Amino acid sequence: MADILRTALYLFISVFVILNYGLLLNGLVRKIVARAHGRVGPPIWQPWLDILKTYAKRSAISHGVMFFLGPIFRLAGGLGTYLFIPAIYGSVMFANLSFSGDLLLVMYFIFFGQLGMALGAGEGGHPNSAIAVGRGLSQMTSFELPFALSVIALAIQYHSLSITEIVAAQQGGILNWTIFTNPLATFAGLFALLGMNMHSPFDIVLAPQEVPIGPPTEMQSSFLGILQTNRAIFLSAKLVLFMNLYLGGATNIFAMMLKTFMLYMLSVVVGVSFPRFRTEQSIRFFLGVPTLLGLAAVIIFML
Amino acid sequence: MTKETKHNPSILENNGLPEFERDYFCDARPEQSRPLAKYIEKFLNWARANSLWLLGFGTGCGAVELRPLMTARYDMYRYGIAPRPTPRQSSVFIIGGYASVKTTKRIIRSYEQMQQPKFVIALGSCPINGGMYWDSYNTINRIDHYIPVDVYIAGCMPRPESIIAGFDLLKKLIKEGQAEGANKYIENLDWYKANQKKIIKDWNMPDYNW
Amino acid sequence: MKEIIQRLKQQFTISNVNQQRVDLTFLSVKKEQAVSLISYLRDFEKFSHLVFLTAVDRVEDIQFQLTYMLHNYNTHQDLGIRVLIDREKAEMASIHHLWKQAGTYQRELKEMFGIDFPGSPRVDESFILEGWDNIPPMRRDFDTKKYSEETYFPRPGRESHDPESYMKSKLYPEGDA
Amino acid sequence: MFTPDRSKYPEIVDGKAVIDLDSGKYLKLWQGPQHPGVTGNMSLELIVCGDEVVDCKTHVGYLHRGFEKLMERRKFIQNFPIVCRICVPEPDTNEYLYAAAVEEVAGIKIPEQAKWLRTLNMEMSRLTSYLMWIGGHAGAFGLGPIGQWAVTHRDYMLDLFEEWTGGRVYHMYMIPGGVRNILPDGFDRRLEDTLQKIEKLMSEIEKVMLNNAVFKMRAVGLGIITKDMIDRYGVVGPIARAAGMKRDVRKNSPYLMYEHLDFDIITGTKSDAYERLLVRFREMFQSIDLIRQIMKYIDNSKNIHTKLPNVLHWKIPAGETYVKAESTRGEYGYFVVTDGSELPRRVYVRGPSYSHAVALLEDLIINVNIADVAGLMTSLHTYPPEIER
Repeated sequence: MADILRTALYLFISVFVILNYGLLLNGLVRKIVARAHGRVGPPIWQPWLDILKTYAKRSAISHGVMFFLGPIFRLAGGLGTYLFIPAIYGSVMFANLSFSGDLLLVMYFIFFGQLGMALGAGEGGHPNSAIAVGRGLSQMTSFELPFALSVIALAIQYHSLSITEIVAAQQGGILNWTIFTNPLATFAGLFALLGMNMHSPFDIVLAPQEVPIGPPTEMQSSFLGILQTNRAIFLSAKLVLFMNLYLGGATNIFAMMLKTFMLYMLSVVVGVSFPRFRTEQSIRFFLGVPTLLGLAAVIIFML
Repeated sequence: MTKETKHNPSILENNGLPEFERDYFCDARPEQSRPLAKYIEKFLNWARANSLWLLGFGTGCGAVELRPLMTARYDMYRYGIAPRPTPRQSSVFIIGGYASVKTTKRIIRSYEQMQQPKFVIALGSCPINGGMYWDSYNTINRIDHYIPVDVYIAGCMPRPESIIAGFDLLKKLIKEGQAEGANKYIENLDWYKANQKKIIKDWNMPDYNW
Repeated sequence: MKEIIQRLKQQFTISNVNQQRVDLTFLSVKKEQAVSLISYLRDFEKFSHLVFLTAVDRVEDIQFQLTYMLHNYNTHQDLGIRVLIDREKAEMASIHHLWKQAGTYQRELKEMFGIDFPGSPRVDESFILEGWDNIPPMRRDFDTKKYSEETYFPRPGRESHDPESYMKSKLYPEGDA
Repeated sequence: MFTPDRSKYPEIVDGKAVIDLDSGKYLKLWQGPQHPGVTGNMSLELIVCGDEVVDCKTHVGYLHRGFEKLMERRKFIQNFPIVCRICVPEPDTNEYLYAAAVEEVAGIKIPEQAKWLRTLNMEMSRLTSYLMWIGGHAGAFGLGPIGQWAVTHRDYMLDLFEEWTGGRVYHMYMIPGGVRNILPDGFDRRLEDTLQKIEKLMSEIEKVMLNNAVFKMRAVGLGIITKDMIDRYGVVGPIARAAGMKRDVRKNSPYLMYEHLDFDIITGTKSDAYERLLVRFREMFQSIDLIRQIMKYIDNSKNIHTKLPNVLHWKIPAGETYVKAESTRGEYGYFVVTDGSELPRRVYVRGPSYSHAVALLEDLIINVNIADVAGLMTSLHTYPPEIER
């Protein structure tokens, strides 16, 4: 019993930290993007205010049961992704619920939230959300391919499907990181990360000039608040996962912050400097070089 | 869009809608929302005042000064103001200058779709008294007869600095708890509706857009 | 330009030729001949660009004056063709088959002046106004100030003065301005 | 002759496509008026099949103020402050054309120096308007930073306008009979500084936008306007020039002082969205060059205004005229009819967007991906207030 309580407490702390870290990352990035625009940008605590404000709305309109469930599925997806990733290697508190086959479960959870959101957004009835959901799902399917190939290559390389073991195998010096031992798989994975983070040129789901912010068009008040919460958790969860897989994990919280921040900056820098792809261009992109890189990585380690 | 479960004795008639469409829309009257306990409400008002999302709807020529406001020269993001493309999520509606009848219809629809609390800033002299187009057959003279307005910013065009000053005033009003335009609208719904229906001749939308 | 007018005079009855500028000429033509004149100008005289089509309400003659402005890109000449039509039964042959954008102009004229162009695409759909139930607003007998005051709740306190007498009384109380 | 490829339709009856919305194959999508991807306040009623647009109707009129009616009940001089409100990003074209039309009917000659100042004003406003446009165009393809940079630099130009004319957005500078004031001291130096800033910005835009592979993937081949469409749809301005037509009012029928300036008509060949951007981009450089040329002729000691009769009861003899000028979107014109009274009989404003945004856009948009609708619209540089006025 005490074990369970302790685990629950640890999980709670872990989620709380990662939520705030996600929001901080968000605020930081807004500031950095603003500098690229030549602006000062919003204060760094703006994401907290935004989230508080959306929860504090006095009215909320629902369009049906699925509309309720959409954001909840999304949050479940985000939480699920995070809870099965060991955030900090060797830390009991941030080990979360990691177990031997967690990599597969995490990959499933990355998908899960999107699907839930698709149902919720569809119930909203706004045609733009429907279009954006279609775009999102097709793009996701396409970046899932290089990502899956990259993960398969990693699984072959490390003979494991446990994130903890993959991180453990990368310890002992910078040259043990996957980015140096298996650069092909790493680059395939990083391309997929660009797609997952949905910054330009892969921001076809939220594309404000095309389908004004897409799936959450009808979401308001606490529905949007849940989505914002999820965005912070899911973002950091993805970054932590990629850090674990490719950058050797982290042994303390500062290393984690540094590495995830660098990973996120990759998306941000690419996002600031490129316009948006069309849907089919994006799909074609993922099925091109990144997939070939992934395939090559798998084949090399098969041999 | 499904029906709300709440039932109110006075039901909106929705008689502008064709028969088969009435089912799609909620016909309950909107209700005023109550502020929470004093200190909680104060805290939330502080959050609301510092995170103003404005609806990206350039209704008139005032929208041209929102562009400099959003960009590096004046940078409204510094003050927690950000544009939002959908009325569902935004909390500030900027009436950008004159509103023609056709636009007024969209303004009303968008305004009603915004969630409470919601605030309105009217830019320029045209929404105040018609401004330059006071004798035009197609622009309304006073926007406060159709939707409640919290802050007016006079001028043609108001400079970005004065828009920022207007936002400051709005923030002050919100923090003091005086920006209750949404409740005022619901309280005087019949008066507003009568005014709106007087100018919008082909009323083919529900009486209140949930 | 003179030669073109000469050639036109052989085929059409044109009147009131007025050369406003070196590159701008106006002429009047009968309603029945207008469309064939415009087609001729477009196809044989290289007036290939329809600049605009608009109407002037000549309410005192109970007539509308339509003006078709054509432009020749080779000689850079503008040619305005005035057509007078009856105001009571305002109707004119459409030229949407010559230029695509003519349909838009005709839609606007139908709405703002009440001039009908049978056969023009979407001519009966409202173009600018929505749910307008008064007389077409651009007609001279429509009083926009009166309409605005009756409809749009003018804010009390606005005074309007005749600028001449007001300035005289304010600025030059004794002298003559 | 161009006819859009409507082969995706089930059937076409009398030139109109029969679209059964209940079949579930098509979706009706309203783009605007409250939509960030629409220029100004207008809306497109799109019918989409999958990701492609199969039919489109443009709806305008959200900004209709009835200018033409209002002008009929204002005196000639009273009209002068309202004409500039017709087009917000580029009000000076309206001011000039109204003043020029009134001057022509009234038979007033304006001093040469006033003409130079007007020319300077027109070129500066062209540059200002293009800066705003290039920001919007980049934004439509999701390239945010360009919008931020360009609009900021537009603001530097607005500062100059404010210093010169007293107005930031609406300058109300060119009154009938001349212009209102001379250039302030040191204006030429500050103008040159700003022009250099803008030139630097342009070289950055060239790197980030024009040479950007993803941008090229989107814009090349988008919305091709063939040569035979140009006359049929009444296409003017940079769009026509991008199709290789030498059509520029400044050169073809010179007004103001353009015949004394040295410039060429910039044309393109491919006539797609990218080519149109390129043409406008080169015209921005041309505009900077023209401003520098004009500054050589400015002499603040000369007379800038003709003496007018008392404008409050200024009766202008009966007549009619059409004057035109090249705006950033093409030929802009004013058709003024007077009847000998103190009020104009009819003022008609011919905005270039009129034909671009309705007839041309409705046909050009067929078979375009929904993602490209915003980019196509901005590439036509439509501006709604001059459509509905």
